[in-house]
Parts: sequence; structure tokens; C-alpha cells
Amino acid sequence: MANLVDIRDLKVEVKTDSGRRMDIIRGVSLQVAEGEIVALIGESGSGKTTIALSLMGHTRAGCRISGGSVMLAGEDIGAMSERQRAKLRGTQVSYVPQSAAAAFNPAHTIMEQVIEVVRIHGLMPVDEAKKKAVALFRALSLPNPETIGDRYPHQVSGGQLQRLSAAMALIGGPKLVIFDEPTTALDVTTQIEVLRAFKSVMKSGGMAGVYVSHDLAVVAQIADRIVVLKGGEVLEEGETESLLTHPQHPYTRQLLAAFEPAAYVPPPVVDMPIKRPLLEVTDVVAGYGTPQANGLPLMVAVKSVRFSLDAGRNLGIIGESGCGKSTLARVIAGLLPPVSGSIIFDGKELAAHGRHRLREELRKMQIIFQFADTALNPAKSISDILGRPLTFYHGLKGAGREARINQLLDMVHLPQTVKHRRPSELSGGQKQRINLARALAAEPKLILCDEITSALDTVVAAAVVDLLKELQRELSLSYIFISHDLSTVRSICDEVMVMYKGENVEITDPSRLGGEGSHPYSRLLYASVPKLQVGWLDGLDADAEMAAALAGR
Amino acid sequence: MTSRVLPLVLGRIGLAVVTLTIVSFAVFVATALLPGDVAQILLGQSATPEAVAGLRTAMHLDEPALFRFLRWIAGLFTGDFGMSYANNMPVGQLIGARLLNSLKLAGVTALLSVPVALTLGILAAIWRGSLFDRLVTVMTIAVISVPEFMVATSAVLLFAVYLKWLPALSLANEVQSFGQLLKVFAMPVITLSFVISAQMIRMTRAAVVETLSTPYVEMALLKGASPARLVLKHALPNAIGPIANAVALSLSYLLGGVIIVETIFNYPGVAKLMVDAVATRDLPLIQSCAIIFCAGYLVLITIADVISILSNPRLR
Amino acid sequence: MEKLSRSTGYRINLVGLIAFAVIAFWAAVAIAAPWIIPYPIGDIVDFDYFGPISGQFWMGTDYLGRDILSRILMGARYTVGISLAAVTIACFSGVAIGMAAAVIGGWVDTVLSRLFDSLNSIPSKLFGLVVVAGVGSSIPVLIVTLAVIYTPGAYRFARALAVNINTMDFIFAARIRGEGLTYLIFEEILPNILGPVLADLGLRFVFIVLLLSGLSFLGLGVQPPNADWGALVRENIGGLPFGAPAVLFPSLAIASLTISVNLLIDNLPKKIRDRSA
Amino acid sequence: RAGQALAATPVKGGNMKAAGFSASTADTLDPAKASLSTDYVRCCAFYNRLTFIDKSGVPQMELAESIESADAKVWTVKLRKGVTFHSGKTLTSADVIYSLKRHLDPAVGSKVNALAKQMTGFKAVDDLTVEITLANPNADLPTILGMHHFMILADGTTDFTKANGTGAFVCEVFEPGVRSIATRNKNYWKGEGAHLDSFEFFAIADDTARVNAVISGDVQLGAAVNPRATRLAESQPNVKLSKTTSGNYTNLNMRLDMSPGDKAGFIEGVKYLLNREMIQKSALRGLAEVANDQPVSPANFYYNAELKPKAFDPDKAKSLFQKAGLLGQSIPVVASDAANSSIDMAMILQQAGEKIGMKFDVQRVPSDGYWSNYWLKAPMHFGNINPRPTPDILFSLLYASDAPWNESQFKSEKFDKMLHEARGMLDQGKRKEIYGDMQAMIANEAGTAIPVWLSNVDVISSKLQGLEANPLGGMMGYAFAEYVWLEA
Ligand SMILES: Nc1ncnc2c1ncn2[C@@H]1O[C@H](COP(=O)(O)OP(=O)(O)OP(=O)(O)O)[C@@H](O)[C@H]1O
Ligand SMILES: Nc1ncnc2c1ncn2[C@@H]1O[C@H](COP(=O)(O)OP(=O)(O)OP(=O)(O)O)[C@@H](O)[C@H]1O
Ligand SMILES: [Mg+2]
Ligand SMILES: [Mg+2]
Ligand code: NI
Repeated sequence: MANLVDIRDLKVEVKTDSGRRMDIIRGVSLQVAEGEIVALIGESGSGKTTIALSLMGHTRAGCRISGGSVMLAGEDIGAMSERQRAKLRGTQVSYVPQSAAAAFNPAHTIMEQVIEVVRIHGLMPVDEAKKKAVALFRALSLPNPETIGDRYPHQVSGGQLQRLSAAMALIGGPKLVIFDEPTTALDVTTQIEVLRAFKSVMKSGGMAGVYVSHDLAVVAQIADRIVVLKGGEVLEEGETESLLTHPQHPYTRQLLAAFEPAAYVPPPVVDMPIKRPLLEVTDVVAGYGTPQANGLPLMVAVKSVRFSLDAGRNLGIIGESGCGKSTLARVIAGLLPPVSGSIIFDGKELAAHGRHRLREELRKMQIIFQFADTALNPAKSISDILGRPLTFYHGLKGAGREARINQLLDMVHLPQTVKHRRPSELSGGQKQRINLARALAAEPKLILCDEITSALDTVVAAAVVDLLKELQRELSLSYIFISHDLSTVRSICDEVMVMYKGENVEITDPSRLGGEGSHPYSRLLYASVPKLQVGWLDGLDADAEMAAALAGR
Repeated sequence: MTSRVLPLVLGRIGLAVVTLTIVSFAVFVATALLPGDVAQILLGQSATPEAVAGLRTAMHLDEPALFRFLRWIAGLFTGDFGMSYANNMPVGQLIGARLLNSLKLAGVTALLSVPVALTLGILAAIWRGSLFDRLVTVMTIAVISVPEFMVATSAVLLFAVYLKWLPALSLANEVQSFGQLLKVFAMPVITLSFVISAQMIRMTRAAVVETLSTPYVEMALLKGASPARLVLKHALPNAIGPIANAVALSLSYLLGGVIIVETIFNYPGVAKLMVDAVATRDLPLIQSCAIIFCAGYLVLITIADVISILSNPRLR
Repeated sequence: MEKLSRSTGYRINLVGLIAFAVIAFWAAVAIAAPWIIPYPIGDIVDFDYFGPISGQFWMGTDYLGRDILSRILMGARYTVGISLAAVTIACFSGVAIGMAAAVIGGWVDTVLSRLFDSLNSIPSKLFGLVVVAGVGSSIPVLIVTLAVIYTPGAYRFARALAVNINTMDFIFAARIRGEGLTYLIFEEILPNILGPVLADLGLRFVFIVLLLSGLSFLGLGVQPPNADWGALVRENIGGLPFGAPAVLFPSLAIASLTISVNLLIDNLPKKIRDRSA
Repeated sequence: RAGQALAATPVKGGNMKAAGFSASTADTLDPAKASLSTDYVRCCAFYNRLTFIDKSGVPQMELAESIESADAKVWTVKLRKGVTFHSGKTLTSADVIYSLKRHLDPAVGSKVNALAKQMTGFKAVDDLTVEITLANPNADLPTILGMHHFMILADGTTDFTKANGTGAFVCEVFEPGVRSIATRNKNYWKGEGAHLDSFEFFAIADDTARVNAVISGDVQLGAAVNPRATRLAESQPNVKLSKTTSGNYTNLNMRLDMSPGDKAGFIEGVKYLLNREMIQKSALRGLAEVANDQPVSPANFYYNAELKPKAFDPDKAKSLFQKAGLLGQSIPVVASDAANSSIDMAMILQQAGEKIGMKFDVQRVPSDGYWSNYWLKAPMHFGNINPRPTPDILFSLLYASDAPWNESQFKSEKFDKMLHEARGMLDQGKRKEIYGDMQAMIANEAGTAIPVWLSNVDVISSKLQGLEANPLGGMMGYAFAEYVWLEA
């Protein structure tokens, strides 16, 4: 079989303001055969997205292909004119972006954007394209496939958008599809559906794929071959089965080892004489939109949630996409005043609105936003972003402040060089860690972590989790840990709260999650967590109970 | 869609009434602050104290100013703009024809300058950084930094005095055919277009360039879209809000700001009328003109806001 | 260029540098004018009006037979000084209030917006007349008047931009840190709207330069025999038919200044952030 | 050129367009309110006066057949027979009495209220004879009645949206601040009537634009052009300039009752410091004549030619200022575009002052409201006075102790007495002597410096014929429409 993709000794460099050049990809070679799916995994910031984009002859602003060649179906993409490349894009090779939400134009309907490739290249009549799109929607198990295309991007959920962007990539019938972390934003139950849809569409179309991910278990389900990257270089490459079972490179072993994190050991209670509730949330109801006649908002996102968290302990919150996890965090943080209910923090009832809370109260409770890129001011450098809470809460200035910033960057495993960058010059996972560092800078008692490890590879995620644990030991911190990643939740939380459609279905011990006594929905969630074994996904179909549970949703 | 737009427009109309009231009161106070009143000014050099007093009584100016103002406001609700102090004609009659003239001039100018400015702005954005882009930037600034009266006078000298292609004056009431319309409007329209286009060009370019750096434009690029398609189909619809606002602000200049063009081309419009009214302290006329300018401004701004809302599905 | 960039820590480009040089030149002229003018500005030095360029009068003479070079050099004081001051005040206050309105929202926003809309629709001639009648005329009054006339525009523009930024998560992050209004608008919002705001400031500067001459004819500010450049063009416009230098040179002066200001804004030096160090 | 025009034979027909220099909503067809040349042009076209002042300043009979008096106190006006208004009504004494009496009613807002007040009795002797009684004898009544404000209206006219007069043109369109259109009056009492078929009149406020409009052929006459704007016109073959020196002047007023005018020597110093020649040559491009600080123009019969203008003498001025104790002080001078060329004059004075260590602080104020806010009020300010036909009018308006526009607050019993004495005199020689002395008194004692007589320049198309100069003002004393014609 001829190689569809042949990357030889690819180098990508960035040019800094001072005119210095720096390689972010240092001589990567990579082949993809026709119909083959190759996974790129590796550390966050290792250059996965950069390589994926180079396959289309594209680099982000500030970057440049500085060496090597990228051959696609026997043609050198790097040597082509922009016009020639445009001809290939969408027809020969297409792209499913890392952030689907940002990749849709808010001003056009989804259908318009899905069939745009067809229009641009004049592949088929528009009516036919629409029919094909609907068929793809159906294949990707999207709800209301006939009409979903008439909606605008903001009118569908994040998980749906991710699938729609896959439809957008597939419609032109390309030979190669590049998926850049397509399931990162999805909860496990949705992830299963999407993975299945990808697999079947690609198989039936005989397409080749490059699948970028940090998640070994997902990759195991979908890829024929895995390429492991780190620091812009290929460390190891091999058939999925053999690589998972017989990893050669120490880093690969590390990645695999980090997959099954150590079970959580609660900190010794010796230095905590009395069990004192740090946070008590009572009957909180909150939502969005104008209040209705009954006093409730138009769209109620959180319905009567109640829990309490002791100092030095952690609460995990899980649930499907859109069930109100982030909303709850926003209510606690004082960003969204609840309709009713009370929040007692550190023994005092907090004002509903963050504006009315004291600076000390605000400092003691920090929130890390789910969307890492919108939570960082694009106009400021990382050192400004991290320095501000230091100055604001602790009055740090000058060298002291610099030293503390360096310390914080170390804590989240980032090099000190990122200090002078702006958020747009960081990879997805790097931004997430900056958010974490900013929260740590305040030296809080409670951190509300909304999906802080979702874009991280297992090694870094494990390190971050270790860091959180360590800090907890030292500073007797508490966390509320919102995540779709059950294994991470299990590794850090004392208790897990399962939410479903705005309601708290149960609060249990994480080890009992999915066990016999728990809520059926919790069991479904648990069962949907991918296993690190080839063929787990295909095996699911045989699992009658699971199939029934999924169909019933 | 209408569910969002209709209340918005209604709300805006309500606020517009409030704004109009503030403006007309402010204008009233401003006029009252100006030294001299209409009787004094009409008498000019012959304003002896008795003559002024006599004329004041005859014109009912001895009633309190506030009372006259309130009566004028009340009259407005019945569609009565009052009588001009300066020449005792109904204000409606004085304004009517001239407002129409102003609207004609504004309309023709808008028809010419808006498409040209948007095209230039968009092209500059597509080829940003290119020679064309720099040329457009320098030219637009150069063009607006030449005073309006100089542009107008140069145009007259060139086209009317030396080349004799066009009349030196724009006598609006002589327009009978399309050819004449072109001749009469050519120079004022060119002059005004020079003045108002710069802002539209610069803002269009800025807004389009801004949206060109968004991820969805990058995504469109990865779909194989041409540069023209990126700008027209992807960047432009998302830049319509700021562009509409810039266009509205520029066009609002065409009602009250065209005094120099009206003077040089002897075009009878409302800007000159307002200046006259201020000069004669003709309160009902000042008020009526101010209301018209303000209303025109509010209409344009509201249209711009509605357009930006309609162009953004998230706000619809 | 490279060297200059490295030593200043800013990346400088040639166009920006030239634009800056022109502005600096005019600023220097403005400061030094009284000492370098060849003739007193009010002196009628030549009975020929609209005189041509000559060894004696480098830029010819004006409608009264006064030396135009001297008048332009002196006029720089007014055009550069007053316009810069006014545009700075107008943009600073307009942009600051606009951002504040966007951040505070609610009725504060509504009231401010209505108020500025009203201010914007009061004819500037009427406004100027009231000012002269009410507070008299002086350079500070002139600056404030120009600023007030242009503040509503800057307000509207900045508010529209800030409203979009205000919905971003990083603003929420700053809010629940407990940050005050000043920090929010100047540190979080302003850097994100600075580009368009500066571009707008460039245009506004041009308008103010031109409006200045109009107001001096209302008796506001620059008093004869002094004149700003716009007024020089205006009083010598009679020389346009025969291309008198008296009308061309002030126009060129205006164009050189306004174009430079805008080019400088487009090509501002960028701070070099050492991302690889 | 004027000679050529006279020699040519008038051509009938044609439509003429003329541009004045200012129009506003205050434009009026009411002669009592007329204040600008544009109003005068319209009034002259639509109405007639009892008398008409010819190019040598002598009143000629127009609607009146004769105006006579034995004692200069009771005057008998005999009207022309068979004159009709545009409405068809015939002219009678009732119309004349109504038209004159209006000026006494404050509600009318007449500009000549002060002059009209001397007419205390009106009597219709018969249909065509009116008897006017004056409070005091005044030999100038026929000239006064030739002023533009004393146009004759039909009895009872109160509506001035259209003009109903006896004039050579009928008003077709009148839009204040925009334009007026006049067509020839076919029943004009002067027989042939006007040469033009119609005549459209509007205003172009910008001087350059007005000149350009004539050059490009859009209009045939551009009135009162600023001397700066004439250079282009001079070089064009199809246009010519029509120049009138009519007694219009811009003067510098220093109030005698306020500082610094009350300091002896100051006023005289300013009169010496005014560089009249430079004002004439530079500010006015030679379109002016040097004047001698008094208001009677050289064209007037009563002009005192002995009285020489004060020569420019900075040293003398300096010593005078020194004497007044004002040298080195800053003295505000108010100038405005409202008073023609006053800003240029102020700057010339300022410059001369600087050389001798005198600081004149020129304040340019808006033309808007200038006459009510600054004129007559500021201690040192500029005025602008339109031509008046007789010294008596000028003196009683401007220099008598009770004069309504006593610009410098000049008060002299002797002057008042002389004025009174001369007014009733029918002997012209004696009158001239008294008026001569009075002119000298003004030049030396009043606080008004009158540096030059301004010439009025109209730019006209070379096709326009029949335009002659007239002392009442430009455009043939504003009455050109009736007399000019367009060459084919
Ligand atoms: N404009 C830029 N300037 C400097 N460095 C950059 C720029 N853009 C990206 N980088 C760096 O290039 C490296 C590769 O980035 P890339 O986005 O390809 O990583 P990734 O493997 O996709 O990571 P993630 O899993 O976090 O998305 C990162 O270290 C990033 O910081
Ligand atoms: N600003 C908003 N206006 C209206 N509805 C909103 C808004 N933000 C969120 N919602 C809706 O509220 C519901 C709960 O949203 P929330 O962000 O809390 O979900 P989540 O549990 O965090 O989901 P995910 O795992 O996808 O982040 C969703 O249905 C969402 O569509
Ligand atoms: Mg990435
Ligand atoms: Mg969420
Ligand atoms: Ni994950």
C-alpha cells in the first residue's frame, strides 16, 4: 500500500519578537498509509496540533515550516502555492479542530457551514450535499438530523458541535481526516457515541485518519498505529496493540503507568482535630434568562442542590455535558446569584453576589474556569496574569513577585520561558495550567476546579493531581473537582456527587461509584469510561445491558 | 427573530422620546443663555431700547421663556412646529422644502460613498499590509485632512471655472432630468463623500481585520476557501455591527454638518437654516431644527443597532 | 533599525519612525517657534499679497502680505498643542466613561448613553456660541470645548467595543478576585480595545485640527494675529485659484501632521517580549 | 466702462440671476425691516419710493410728482397719477400715509423708527396729495424719503409673504433664506418698464464661491466681493468689476466715557497710529479711499475737503500715549467679521502699536450677535456704518448728544446747536459751512476713527449692461434690476 502521507524530517519554527528563532517541531517523520488511522499522542505542548496543521500546509500565526517535506498523495504540500493548497483542503485532506465551539462561524447556520466545502470546490449539487449532510448527522447519532442543520452554532451543545465539525470534515469525502482532540470536551457517555460514529464512517469511506489525543484509552479504541511525541520529537512509534503492551520508550511507559492512577488516600486527620464544614450549600436553585411568573428563571440549570464539604476534604462532581456542573460552580463563586438557597463558607453566610463579598472571602475561594482560553486575558502576558493576584492579595512586588511567579510555573510543570508569552502562544493544556497557577497564587482554602485536567495527557494530569494533593497536605486546602474523567475524580476525591439534569442524584464514596448500590445513571457513567484495551469499544456492542442503557437515554 | 427586535425597537423609540426631550430642553437653555434676543437681533444696529421693547411686546416675547418653550412642546404633539419669530411664517413651511433638499443630498451621497467606502475598506483588509492597503490609509487621511471648504472650492475651480463641465452652484429646484441631477449633485456629493468616507473606510478595515484573526476564519481557510470568500462570507457578517455603527455615525454628519457645502454650492438645506435660526435667536426654528437633527441621528443609530443585532444570531 | 530595536527593547519599523520624526519635528517647531520665525507674524512685510516663493519669503506671503513661513511656524503651537490636548482629553474621558458604562451596565449605562447621545446631537456651532457667551474665550476653554464636542463619539465607540469584551470569562475572573472598576477598565478591557481606540483617536485628531479653525471664527480661542493652520488655509482660500503658496503650504502642514499621527498609530513600536529566553 | 454701457442700446428680455452675500430666514419683503443689501435689492425691485436718489446724490421724484415746503416744516407731497399696485389697486394718499406711519409703530420693528419720528402729522389733502408735518424744520425730507425703508406699500398691508408694490417687478417666489424670483411688471407706470423678463436673486455667502459662480456663468452678478477674492476675476475675459465708493465705512470706536478713551490724548494717539495707507493698500487691496475720521463722504455735496486725514505718525502717537499714561498697557480691541475688514484693521493697529510699545489685545468675537452685544458697548470696538444720504441723518444718528448710535458717547452742546440750526436751513451755502465745521469737530473731538471709505466691488458678467454707480450702495444703490439688461 502506498503511503498517503509521508512527512520527512519536518521542522516548524516560531520567530520571537527579538528575532530569535526556535523550533517547536524538530525533525519529525511520519507515514500514514491509505485507510489507516494513526494516533498522535503525547504531552500537552508537544506539537501535536502543529503537526496536524502542517499536514494541510498550514501553520499558526508566527510559525513557519522551516525544513523537511510534507507529501500528501505524492505531492509536496509545502512547495505548493496557496491556491493549489486550497484545492486540496476539504477534498483530499480535512480537519476537525481542537475547539469546535470556536471553529464555527456564529453568523451562519450549521448546514451552511457543513456543506461549505461542497460549495467551495463545486463537488456536487447543493441539494445532494444537504442530503449527504443529513445522512452524516444520522451516522454521527446527532439528535434531529433533519433539522439540526438549520440551527446556529450557539443553539447546540458542545458535544454536538464537536460531532457537527466532524460532519463538516467528512462531507467532501477526503482521503485523510485529521482529528484534533475531538472528544476532549465530551463526557464519557457522549464520547462513546462519537467514537463509534467516527469509526464506522471512516471505515465505510475507506478514509485514512490522523487522530490527535492525549487519552490513551480512546486512542486504543480507534487507532491502528500510535506515534508518541514529546518536545517536538517522535519518541516511539508502533502498532497499537504492541505499543500498549510492550512499550519501549520510558516516556511511553510513564504514560501508560499514569493511566491507572494511584487510589486516593485521604490525608491523615491528625492535624484536624474537629471536623468542621468548610462549605455548606443548601437548596441552591439557579438558572439563566429572565425570571418567569413563578419566580424561576426561564432556564433552570441547577435544581435544589445541597451538599456540605469539610475542610481538607475534596468533592468530585460528575455528570453528562449540560447537567449544570459549571453553573453550580459559578453560583458558589458568586458569579451567578442563585434564585434561592444559601452558601455558608468558613462559618459565614456568603453574599449571593461576588461584588458584595469581602476581599478576604474572595481570596479564600478560587475558581478555575472550564474554558481555559477565554479565562485568560489575551492582551496580557503570562507574568502579568500570574502576578496580579500576588500583588492584589499579598502585596508582592518586584523580585519577590518574580520569584513567586517562577515558583508557580514550576508547580504546574511549565518552563519559565512562557512568562513572556501571551495566552494565544500557548497550547490548550498549557493554558489550563496557567489557570490553575493563577488560582494557587491567591493561596485559597477552597478551589473550584472545573475540568482542569481535561486537555492534559495522563502524565501531566497525574502530576497536576499530585501537586493538588501535595498542596492539600501542606495547606489543608479543599477542592471541588468537576470532571468528566472518572479515574481522575477517583484519584483525588473523598466523595463524588453525581448530577443529572440539574439535580444531585447521589453523593457516594468514589470507590463505590458504579457499584451495586448506586444510582443507575451513575452506573452508566462508570461503565462508559474507556478501558485501556484494544477492542473495548467494539466489545461494548455485545454488552446487552450497556446497549440497552445507552439506547434508553 | 421579531420577538427580540420588536421590543428593542419599541424600547429605543421610548428612549428616543426621552433623548429628544433632553435635547430640546438643553437647546432651549443654551439659546436662553446666548446674549440678545430675536427682537434685538432683528433690529440689528437700530436696536434702541424703546424699539426693542416695542417689538418684544408685539412678538409676545415678554411672556416667560419657559412658558413659550412649553407651549411649543405642547404644539409639537399636534404636529405644529410653531411660527418663526424672524419672519412670522410657520416653521413647518420653512423647513419642509429644505429638509427634503437635505435628504436628497444626503441620500445621493450615501448611495455613492457607502458602497465605495465599504469596498475600499474591505479590499484594504483583504490585502492588509500591502501597498494598496497603505495607499488607502494615506489617501483617506490625506483626503480628510484637507479642509472641506478647500475641497469644495478646488472642485468648483476645476470643474466649473476651468473645465466648465459642471455648474458652480447646485440649484436643487432646477433638477428635471437625470442628467441634470448628476450635474447638480456631482460636486457637493464628491465633497461630502471625501469628508465622510474616511471614517467608514478605516472602521470597516479595522473591523474586518479583527474578525479575520478568529479561529472560524482559520477553519474556513482549512476548508479551502479563497481569500475573498474568507472576507466576504466569514469575516464580514461578523463585522457588520461595528461597520453599521461607523456608517451611521458618518451619515449623521450629512444632516447637520454640511453647512460649508450648503454655503459654497448655495444649496438650500437645513444646516444653513439652523445656523440662521441661531443667528436670529429664532427659538421655534432652532428647536425644530435641533429636534430634526437629533431624530435623524437617533434613527440612524437605532438602525445600526438593529442591524448589528440582526447580524448576530446570538442576539436575535 | 535592528540595532535600534534591540537597544530600546521595542520593535520599530521605518514608517513609524518617519511618522514619529515628522511629529517630533512639528513639536519642536511649536516649542521653538517664537525664536525661529524670520518675521513677526503680524508684520505686513510685503505690499504684494499672495506673494510667490522668494529668497526673502520662503513660502510666500499671505493675503495681507505677511510672511507665511513665520505664520506656519507659529501656527504649529496652536494646531499641535491644542489639537493634541483636546484629542487626548476627549479620547481619555470618552473611552474611560464608555468602558465604565459597559462594565457597570444597568441604568448607569442607559443614563450615560442617553446623555451622550443628547450631547452629540446639539449642533456644535450653537454649543460654541454658548461657550463664548457664557465663559468667554481662552485657550483652555477652547481645548475643553473641542474635547466636549468629541467625547460622545469616543464614548459610543469605546462602549460598543467594551460591551463585547465585558462578557468574557477573564473579566469574571478579575471581578471575583475583587478588583475595582478602575483596574477592570484600564487593565483588563483597555488592552483589548486599544488597537481600534487608537485608530479612532487618529481620525478624531484630524477632525479636531479642522474644527479648531472653525471655532476660532466663532471667537473661541486663537486670536489674531495668531492663527492655527486650518485658519491659515481659510483666510487665504482666495489665493487658491492661482495656487498661492499661502494656501498650499498650510494645507501641506496639516496633511503632514495628520498623516504622520495616523501612520504612527498604525506602526506603533511593539514591545519585544522575549519568548524564548 | 460706464460710458460704454450708456452708449449701448438696451436689449429686451432675458433671465438674470444675481447673488448677494448673505441670506437668512430673517430675509424680508417688509421695507421697514429691511436690513441687508439683499433685502434692499428685493424691495427696490418690487416697490417704489416717493423719491429716488440719483448717482450724484440728488433726490429725484419717483412716485411723488413734487415735494415742496416753504418752511421745511410742513411739506406737501403730490403723487403721480395712474400708478397701480401689482394687485391692480391704484396708488392714493392713503397708501402713502399708511406706509410712512408704520415706521412709528414699535410693533413693526422699523429700522428707521428714529428718523421717522420727526414726522408728526400726516394729512390726506386729496386722493393724490399728502401733507407731512415735521416736529422741527428739516430741509432734507425729500432725501430721507428716498431711503430704502420708505418704500410705498398698499394701505393696510400686513402680509409680507408676497410683495404687493408698484415696482418694476412682480414677486413670483419668495423663500426667505433661499431665493426670490421676480418677473417683469407688464403694467409698470414708467412705461417700458424693466428690460429683463425675469430676475432671480439669492445669496452665496462664500466670497470665492460668489466670484466663481460669475466666472462660470451661473450668475451674472456677484455682489459685494471681498477685495481678496477679486484677483481671479480680474484676469477673466468674461467678467468685469464694478466699483463704487459710496460712503460705507468701518470705524474704530473708543468710548469717551470709559477707560482708556477717557484719558486725554489716547484717542488722538490712536488716530495717528492708524496706518491708513496700509489699511487701504494691504487690507483692502486698494479698494478704498483714505478718510478723515468723519462720516460725510467725499461724494457728498457737503464734504469738507479742507479737512486732511491724520498722517501715520507713530512717534507722535507714542508721546500722546505717554501723556495719557497708557504706554505699555494692554488694551482690548473688539473686532468681528460682522464689521467688514475690522479684524485686518485691528491687526494693523496692533502691529503699529507693538513697534512703539503699545499692546492692543485684539479680540475676535462672533459676528453672531455682534451688534447687540459689543457694538456701542465695548470700550474699544469696531463699527460699520452704511451710507446715509445727508449729513443731517449721519450726525443725528451718530453724533448728536441724544443720537441713538452715539458710538463714542460724544456729547457737545455746541454740536447739537449747529445741527439744529443747519437742519431747517434752505440756503445750501451756509449749510455747507456749518456742516464743514461740524465735520472738523467730529474728526478732532469724537472717539471715532474712520480710517478709510470702503469701496464696494460687484463682480459682473461682461454681458450685463446698464449698471451705474450710485452713492447709496453697490448694485446701483441696490436698484439695478430695473435698469440693467443682458447682451445677447
Ligand atoms: N505563536 C507561538 N509562539 C511561541 N510558541 C508557540 C506558539 N504557538 C505554539 N507555541 C508552542 O508550540 C508548542 C506546540 O504547540 P501545540 O499547540 O502544537 O501543542 P499540542 O501538542 O497540540 O498541545 P495540547 O495538547 O496542549 O493542545 C507549545 O509548546 C506551544 O507553547
Ligand atoms: N449563559 C447561559 N445562558 C443560558 N443557558 C446557559 C448559559 N450557560 C449555560 N447554560 C445552559 O445551562 C445548562 C447547564 O450548563 P453548565 O455549563 O452548568 O453545564 P455543565 O454541566 O458544566 O456541562 P459541560 O460538561 O458541558 O461543561 C446547559 O443546558 C447550558 O446549555
Ligand atoms: Mg493542541
Ligand atoms: Mg461545564
Ligand atoms: Ni480526557
